[in-house]
Amino acid sequence: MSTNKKEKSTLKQPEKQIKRRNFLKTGLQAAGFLSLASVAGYFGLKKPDFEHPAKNPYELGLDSIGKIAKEKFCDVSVSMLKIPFETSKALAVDKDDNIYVSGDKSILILTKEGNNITQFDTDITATALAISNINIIYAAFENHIATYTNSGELLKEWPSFKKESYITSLVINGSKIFIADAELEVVHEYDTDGTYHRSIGSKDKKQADSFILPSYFFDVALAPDNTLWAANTGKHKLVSFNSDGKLSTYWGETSAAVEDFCGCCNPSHFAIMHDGSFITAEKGIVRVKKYNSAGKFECAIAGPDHFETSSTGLEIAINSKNDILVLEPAVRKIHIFKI
Amino acid sequence: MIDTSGIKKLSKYLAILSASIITIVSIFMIVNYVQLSIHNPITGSTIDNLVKKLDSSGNEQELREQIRVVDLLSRKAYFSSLWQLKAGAWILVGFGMLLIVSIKIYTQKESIESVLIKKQDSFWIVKSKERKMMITSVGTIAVLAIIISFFSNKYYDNFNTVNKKGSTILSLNTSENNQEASTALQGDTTVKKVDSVLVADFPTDAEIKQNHPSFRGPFGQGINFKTRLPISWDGVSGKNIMWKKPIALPGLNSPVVWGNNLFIAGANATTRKVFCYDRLTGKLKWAKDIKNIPGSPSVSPKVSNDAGYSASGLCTDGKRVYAIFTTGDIICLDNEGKQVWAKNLGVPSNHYGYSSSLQFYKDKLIIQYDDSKSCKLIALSTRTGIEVWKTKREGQISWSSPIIVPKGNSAEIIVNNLPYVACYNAETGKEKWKTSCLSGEIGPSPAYGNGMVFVANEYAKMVAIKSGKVVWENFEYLPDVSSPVAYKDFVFFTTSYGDMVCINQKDGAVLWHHEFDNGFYGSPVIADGKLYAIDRTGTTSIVEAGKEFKLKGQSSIGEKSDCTPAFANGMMYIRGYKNLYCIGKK
Amino acid sequence: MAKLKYILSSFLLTVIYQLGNAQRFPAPEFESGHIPPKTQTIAPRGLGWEYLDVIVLFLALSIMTWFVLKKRSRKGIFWTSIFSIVYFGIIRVGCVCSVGSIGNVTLSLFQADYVIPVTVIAFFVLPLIFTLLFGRTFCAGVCFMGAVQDLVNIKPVSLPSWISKPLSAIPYIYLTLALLLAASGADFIICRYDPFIGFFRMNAPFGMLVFGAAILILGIFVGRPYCRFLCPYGVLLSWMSKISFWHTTITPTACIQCKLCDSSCPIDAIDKPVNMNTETDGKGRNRLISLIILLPLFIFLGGFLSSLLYKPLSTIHPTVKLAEEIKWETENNKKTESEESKTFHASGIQISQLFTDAGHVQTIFYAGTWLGGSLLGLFFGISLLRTSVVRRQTDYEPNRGNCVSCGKCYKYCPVQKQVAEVSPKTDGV
Amino acid sequence: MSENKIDTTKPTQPGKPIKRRDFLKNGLRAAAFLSIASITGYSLTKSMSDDLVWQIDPNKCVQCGRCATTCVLNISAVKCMHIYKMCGYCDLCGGYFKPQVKNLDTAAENQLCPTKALKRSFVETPYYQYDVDEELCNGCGKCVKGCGAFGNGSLHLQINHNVCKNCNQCAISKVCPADAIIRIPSKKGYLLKTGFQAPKS
Repeated sequence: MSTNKKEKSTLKQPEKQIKRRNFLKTGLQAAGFLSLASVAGYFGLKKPDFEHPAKNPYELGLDSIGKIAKEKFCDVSVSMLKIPFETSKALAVDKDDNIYVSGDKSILILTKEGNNITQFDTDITATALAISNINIIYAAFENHIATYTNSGELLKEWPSFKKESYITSLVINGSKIFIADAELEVVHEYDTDGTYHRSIGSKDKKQADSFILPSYFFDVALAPDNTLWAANTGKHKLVSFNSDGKLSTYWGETSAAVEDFCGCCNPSHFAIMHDGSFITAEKGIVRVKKYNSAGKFECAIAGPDHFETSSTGLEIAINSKNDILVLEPAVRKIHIFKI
Repeated sequence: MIDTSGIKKLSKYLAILSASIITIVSIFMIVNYVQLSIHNPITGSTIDNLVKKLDSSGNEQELREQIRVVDLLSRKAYFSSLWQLKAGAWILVGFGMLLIVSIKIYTQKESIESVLIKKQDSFWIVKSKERKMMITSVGTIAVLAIIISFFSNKYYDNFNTVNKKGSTILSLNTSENNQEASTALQGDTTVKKVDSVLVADFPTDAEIKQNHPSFRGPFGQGINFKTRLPISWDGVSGKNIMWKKPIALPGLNSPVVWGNNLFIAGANATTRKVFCYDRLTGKLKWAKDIKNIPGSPSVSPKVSNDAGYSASGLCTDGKRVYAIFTTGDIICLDNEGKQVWAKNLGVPSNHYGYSSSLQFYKDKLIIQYDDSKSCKLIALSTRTGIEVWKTKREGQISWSSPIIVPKGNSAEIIVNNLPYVACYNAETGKEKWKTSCLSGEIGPSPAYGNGMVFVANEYAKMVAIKSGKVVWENFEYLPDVSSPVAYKDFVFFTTSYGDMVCINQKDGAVLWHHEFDNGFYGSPVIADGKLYAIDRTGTTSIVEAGKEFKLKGQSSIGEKSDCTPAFANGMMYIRGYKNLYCIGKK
Repeated sequence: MAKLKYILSSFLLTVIYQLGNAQRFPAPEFESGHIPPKTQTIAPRGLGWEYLDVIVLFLALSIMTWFVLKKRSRKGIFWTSIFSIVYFGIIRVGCVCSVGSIGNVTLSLFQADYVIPVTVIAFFVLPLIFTLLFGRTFCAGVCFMGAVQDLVNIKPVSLPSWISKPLSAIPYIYLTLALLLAASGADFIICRYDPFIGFFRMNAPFGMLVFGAAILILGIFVGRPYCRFLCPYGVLLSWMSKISFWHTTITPTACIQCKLCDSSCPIDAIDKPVNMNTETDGKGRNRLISLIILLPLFIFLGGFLSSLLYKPLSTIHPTVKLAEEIKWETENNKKTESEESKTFHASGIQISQLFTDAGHVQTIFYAGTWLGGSLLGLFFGISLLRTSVVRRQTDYEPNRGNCVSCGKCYKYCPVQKQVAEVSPKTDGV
Repeated sequence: MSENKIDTTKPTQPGKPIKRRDFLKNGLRAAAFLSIASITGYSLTKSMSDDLVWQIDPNKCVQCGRCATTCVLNISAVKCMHIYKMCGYCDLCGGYFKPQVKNLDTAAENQLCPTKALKRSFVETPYYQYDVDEELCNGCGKCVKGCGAFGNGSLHLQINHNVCKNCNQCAISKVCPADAIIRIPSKKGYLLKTGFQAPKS
């Protein structure tokens, strides 16, 4: 399409104009190239800096919360027993230190070394276990209680409580048995043969001796002096009752600090050692801690790093040698801490 | 005339006014913005520090007061500055419009004639200028591109799968790096977490379920977790056949799939090979000749046609693939087909030919090594091939394969032989329980579901076992070659006589039974909620895995097959006697 | 990629999940009979608007076309553009616009799991079709970005072509980049770097506001800087316009060579009369031939050079970015405290998995840069060719590719005036 | 692409070239029409009549705080939403109080929310109700994190359709470390967390 004939004359401009235009032109060129160069420089010479990533201005420093300072740990030796259950609920030990675990609709009895003695099936998984001095197994199944021999045959089915009752813990005191009912938010006091005495914990939530239990975590235990202790998890307190069921003492503070209890329904479980000091287990921030008999924090036994983050319901039992048995259902293990 | 000039004056002043306002406002806004970005009162650390002080120093009331004041002020500052920005924006818009309008009026020309026609360079001069300019600018861009690439390629890694150079190195060192890294990253979390949560040298259960790592799919249980699977195809007409490739060497092992790799093995009396295909294209990525392994016999022991020289299924953990042959050769190759390790486990004396498939658990390769002399269960380290544990088992030879039952952080291995069904701890190899209930020549592998183990064999019985105790027995129909599969509340199996049977897990009652024309050797598998069973003629019957017999479809690859299909999402892989088929939806 | 996406999930929430959806705190039963309120949610935006937009777009296009081709009335064009600023800009806050819809359409072509709303397709297609029929009447003012620039263009200065020509290569580069990034699912850069949207939202990242303001200020003197030197959609439209069935003309009937419209066009889109036979012997032809021969070289070089950049480009894609970071971690055996790395490690995905995903992305970029680059090379070659080609032209005519049919030249044409006086009903085409 | 080469002026030379040119032009027009049609057709096969809106997948969200910082709006369109039926109405609320809080009152030093958008009101012992003031909420996600860590996770971030400009390319979606910001059909409305059943009664 192009052709090659002589070119027609073009108009000539005065010198000045040309100069100016050339000047302008070069200037513009320079500018353009500079801008390009700077862009290129930015992309080409920009080194990805992973050392100092952008911080989140709204960071909520959670990582620090779970952490427990090294010096706050007591020196314990840890061992472990594996248990076969997908889901295990209750843990107990008898006077010969045999271990009773309920899970997967059965009750398993192990020697303290963890060897299988017997295992027998139940209609539903027992929600609480207690072993009498004559080795009778008291097992709670949500809203009723049954007793078995340690070889597994059923002795007696108690008449069930209120249908919606949910028993989370049992403790035997000689001829009496205390039954923690998380649904009714009271502790029933029965004779071991099944006759009802009284219910501890008033219905009126204004009262100091009322239990506030947002969820099914409600543990009871017996101190060496046979006073009944219960976990008022909604108030983050441990409360004790005298022999006629009146509130006597309590302790426990609310905060995320290691000395106190926080989150929902803590301490979810606890047990009392032979010297009267308390072992508490918490969920949310999963940790097991030791308090002296006056409720003063002594030391942490195991922190969140020791357990699955998701672990709830760390059942605790103390055997005759003051070993602390902690059932961690999530990993099918019983941790044994020796202090 | 005067009138217009008056308007013009006005507009001029307006223009100046609005222009100045705009500049002022925008300056304010910029300052405001800069302040906000330098110190955002909301994210500022002042309050946090005060609160820390408060926590440390008991309960000082005035400190509390101070905090409250600071908090109030900061929030005020934050919101008011945001409000200012908004207001400023509106002001700018308003005056911007005013400015435009007024200037428009001011610069309005009386008449068009006043346009001056500026002199111009002639056409060609202009063009040549353009040309020069274009070339220079494009040239600079090119140069800059080169500079950038020169610098940047130092910083950026190459994950590209096309650029051969980078890829192999990468895939090798990642496997190493991961572990160091993940352990290094650990900090004070416990070892338990290192291998479960953070990446170690083996895949998570979730990943295993996303692939088809071994005979009968994840954990060898015969249940696949894939969806959108084909229901109808035809090997002859090529309907829904994505690709079809001839297989160089015969073998009855079923394909295994991980990511885009598909592995099969083939062998005859003298040569043994492992093949890796690109499962999408069907391209043969590599074929590895398995030879000069110390202790390997020159000629493979005699085998029957029903077993062949390569009946044992391979398994892969995504990084490496493992294969075992009738010679007792076991080899581990990486995804590029390079040998990682290999050994001979001692030539098995087996009158049909060794045919148990491989399984793996975490970093252990599980081998059921039964022959006429002894039965062993062996675990080798997947990375090194070094023996981790070895358990001698009572009983006699079998041809079945182990299955893995994951139990949280641990797992159980369930194995058949004559006459026992036994359960072993995958970590230690310790026997958990053992039940004697089988007889005959054990072909079928166990099945597992709802906490129960289901085993059966011809001339024996079907047994359901829960933690070592027999729950029920059934003698009505019995599988002989193919393995049962437990799914939902049912157990399905097929026989070499063409029976397909569904049994109730609860009580062992036969829920339904259907007789097909041809017998089954390949094991039926559950995929996408349906039962896929290939008969000896290569016809796959797809049956709904439910309490009624519902035939969803029957399709043939048009060639004999005694294998079990492998699955990937939307795809299905069948090994015929001669060809490998990829079936999908075209 | 998909795998990555669905596995990634917050650590804390996985915690709750591990609890098997068991609630830590059960819902309380209130003795006081307090009824927990329902979670307040505002009804999702109605579909009505989206379809109304399409209808309005269609009408605006038709009216604009009518004004441009039939009525030849600048006033009409002006007011239509004002309308579209008000409707699409201020009322509908500019999303989605035809320019941005390129991203959605591309993504729908390349990413299997992306479903694209019909309305967006309409927004993409309607202007193209109109332009193919009647020229860039869309740009005239239906596109609110164009309209805004038209509005602010108070003191037009004509740019010498040796500036505007090279600059007008930018849209091609921009388009290629946008397509590449959209196709790989990395980003819709067209939408993200839309300079004007911030004004209509009364809200934008600081940088974007500055950019927008700069363009507007520049726009006071230089006609439609965004349309000419950035707009990627304009590239497609100019292709359509070049071969459009009808196109507006400066003069309603015959040009009388009065030269009055010579510098009337704010975007220098008027081709001046050229009589051929003006280049000195041989030169032109030889150059032409050599350029034609060089064309393949340009194509190759374009592809090669841009393929050099595929790695830095690919880091725009989040997966590759993450992979980079994790690679750095594995090499230095330490954890970057970034949210990305935290989330990744919490998700428990195999590092190798991430790397393969990143690999796939980079593969796309590698191919994409080659393809796009070679196209750019081709365009460059062609535009060089066109500087060595002359076409005889006797009249002043709009350059079909560049003319946005804004109708500013009409009033400069005496013929138009006459016709208008003679018969108000003028025939434009 | 090769349109570029095409001569677009009114043909003035006589005879053949005109025809050729017109022929070529028509060919190109046809090509253009075809390509538009095919692209449209293909994308139509993957189209839907509904429109897309941006939402946060609450199960992916990691509360990185970028919703507050990257939204194109000055106060982010991402707001904290309270799923009341999931709430435990706790006194010690992980979303309301600073983690180390000592005394549980509404004093500024105890509150977590930087803009104090989370309101606490007493219901009955031991229950308190928590409400979000969306005017003040800037979607920083602090309370969400707290609630997820210590409570039921009944608070979660979500994009408020009323505030969101529904940008074609959500700025946050590109910086979200968890790919939690996704497009969903507008008739689906909101991706709210679904409350799970309480174990009690």
